[in-house]
Amino acid sequence: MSSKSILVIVRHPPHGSSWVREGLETALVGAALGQPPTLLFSGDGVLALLAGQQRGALGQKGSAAMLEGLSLYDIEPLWYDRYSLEARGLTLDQLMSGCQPADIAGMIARHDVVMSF
Amino acid sequence: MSSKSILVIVRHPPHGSSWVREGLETALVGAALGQPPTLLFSGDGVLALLAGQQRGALGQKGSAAMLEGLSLYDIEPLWYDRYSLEARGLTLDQLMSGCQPADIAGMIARHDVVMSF
Amino acid sequence: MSTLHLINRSPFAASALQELVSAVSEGDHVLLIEDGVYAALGTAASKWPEGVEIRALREDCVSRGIAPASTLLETIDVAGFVALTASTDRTVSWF
Amino acid sequence: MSTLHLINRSPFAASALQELVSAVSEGDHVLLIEDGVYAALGTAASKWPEGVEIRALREDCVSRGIAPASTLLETIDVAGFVALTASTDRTVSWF
Amino acid sequence: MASQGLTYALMVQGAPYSQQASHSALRFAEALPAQGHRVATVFFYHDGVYNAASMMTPPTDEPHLLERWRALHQTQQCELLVCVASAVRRGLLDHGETKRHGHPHPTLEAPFELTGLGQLMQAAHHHDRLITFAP
Amino acid sequence: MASQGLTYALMVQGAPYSQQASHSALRFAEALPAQGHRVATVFFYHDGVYNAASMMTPPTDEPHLLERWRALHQTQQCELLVCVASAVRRGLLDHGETKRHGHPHPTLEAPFELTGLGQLMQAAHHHDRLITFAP
Repeated sequence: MSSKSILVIVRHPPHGSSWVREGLETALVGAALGQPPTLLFSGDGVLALLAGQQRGALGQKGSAAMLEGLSLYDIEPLWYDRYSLEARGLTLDQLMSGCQPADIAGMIARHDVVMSF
Repeated sequence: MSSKSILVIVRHPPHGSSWVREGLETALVGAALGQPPTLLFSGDGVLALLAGQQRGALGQKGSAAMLEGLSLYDIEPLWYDRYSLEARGLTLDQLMSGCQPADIAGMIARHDVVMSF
Repeated sequence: MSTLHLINRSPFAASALQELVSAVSEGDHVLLIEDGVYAALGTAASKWPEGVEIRALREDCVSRGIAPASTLLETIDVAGFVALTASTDRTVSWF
Repeated sequence: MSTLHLINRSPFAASALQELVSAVSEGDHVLLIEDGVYAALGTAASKWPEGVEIRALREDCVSRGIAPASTLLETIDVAGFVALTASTDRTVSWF
Repeated sequence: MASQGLTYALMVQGAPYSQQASHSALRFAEALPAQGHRVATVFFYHDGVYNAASMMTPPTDEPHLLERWRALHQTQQCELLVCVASAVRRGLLDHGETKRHGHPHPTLEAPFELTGLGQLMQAAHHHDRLITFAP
Repeated sequence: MASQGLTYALMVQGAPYSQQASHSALRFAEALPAQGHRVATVFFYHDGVYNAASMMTPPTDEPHLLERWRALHQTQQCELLVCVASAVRRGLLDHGETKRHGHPHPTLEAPFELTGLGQLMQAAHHHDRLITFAP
């Protein structure tokens, strides 16, 4: 099987819908198959990185807990778009640990396949 | 049965989703029961009023055809929010016939029940 | 006679909040719910018209890591949400 | 090496188009589909970066009453859409 | 004022499990009795009709939305009305529609009922409040 | 270049009848053969899993999405893969899941197949292109 580099972009906020969880599960399955995708948070997706979240109304495993476990599967760092963070008035110290800023255009160009959530 | 005045607000664009059709069907049923609701197009809902539309990919009865038949059921005029129209660079002469500008805040305040689509 | 406006969309991703702002009357109430509570973050603070009360649903703030203490808005719980629907004349949902 | 960006959200209601604009590279292609074609209306014309080709899917323009002739953009049919996915290296969907 | 309890109609337009709308509607409805109110009608429309899927089988550590709706029906004696045109199109058929269209078995069961939009308008007229929970 | 046909994987995330995503995906897939390409895998995720509801019964003057997916499977021999976790939660169960959870009858049938996300990743690696159709 040819091996391709995969980028998973999470662009929706957590809790209000299942997009974040679905993006994270997709990334985890890639890692479990031995090919950890790159995981990037952009737009409202950066809100999934806020520290201090709790289990939400959807009642699903908190996405924050899932995010903290990703490094065990070699999915690290948690890349984020710095302009999306700034536009929301947020700073890196409000995010959970393990986050790093990324250049989104360059990151897209460096991967073979991009999946959006 | 107590009779209330009902306002149906359509805020989504046509063709990409079923919201417009669902809003129109709700208004039609109200009219069939002898109590025609007021019908208001706001936000991207004003795009449903563009002249020259055709049956879309959803393959449903064109919403334009439904709109043109509303006056038969005493649902008239087709009220629209003028600021939404301007924000999209559109003018009244690009809309189908029977459209009139409305003051959305005042219209909400004058109805007992508001349904959004 | 007043209206309760509910908004559940993020102010950063959708224009629903802007549309709502142009549709409120003096004496109306606005309740941010679900992803709408992100409007409680500093940069999202809109220029609200005078005489309109804005609140955020506490449970949806807490799950999202938006501490009520850090917001500029009053937060209320679900009981407060119910009370608002009872004390106003109608509810409009923006999504 | 270039990317095809698909966008299906109205530019008036959602911020997806703005995010897309910040994520394109020179040589990329953008195709407006579904409600994304409303970006072909005059006022929605964004400041596109240099060296990016923007097109709209003709069928979705026609159903919405946006005559291809009246837009500032080139329109293509589904065959052209397929050809774009084949001639670029990857496709990113914005929604 | 409001010394007497109000009756509520809820319109639920969001699909279960992908959107928070169902959860928000249930949370709201379940909080009504404490203030003397009750939900009288829940009307499912748009993708909200999927809330009535009788074989819904969530993981055990997630809320079971179908059971919460059933419990609400029991506790507050509310109607659970599903727009028939939206439901049948999407594959949600009660016993009658199943027979009518020659399918082998129903996918929607009591206390959910397939009804027309007329019932939504009736609910809007009859009850004191209508609250919409959308995706 | 591109003298040889490409194989495509499509990810469909939009619900049928409420969003254009399914229609856009089918329109795209049906246009592939004319240029020598084919769709090899369709993966249904998020509310896209509802495309596989076996009792879908649209009015006769509307497109029957289930039949169009079946026709695509026949014409291009593509897999129609449905995320099992998303489907079972929402009440879409094949014969095996039906038995496992003690339900009376399946609501999802061949050529649709319940599979895990691993199959999505495999499709992304194996095929030449992945195109996402979202709500």
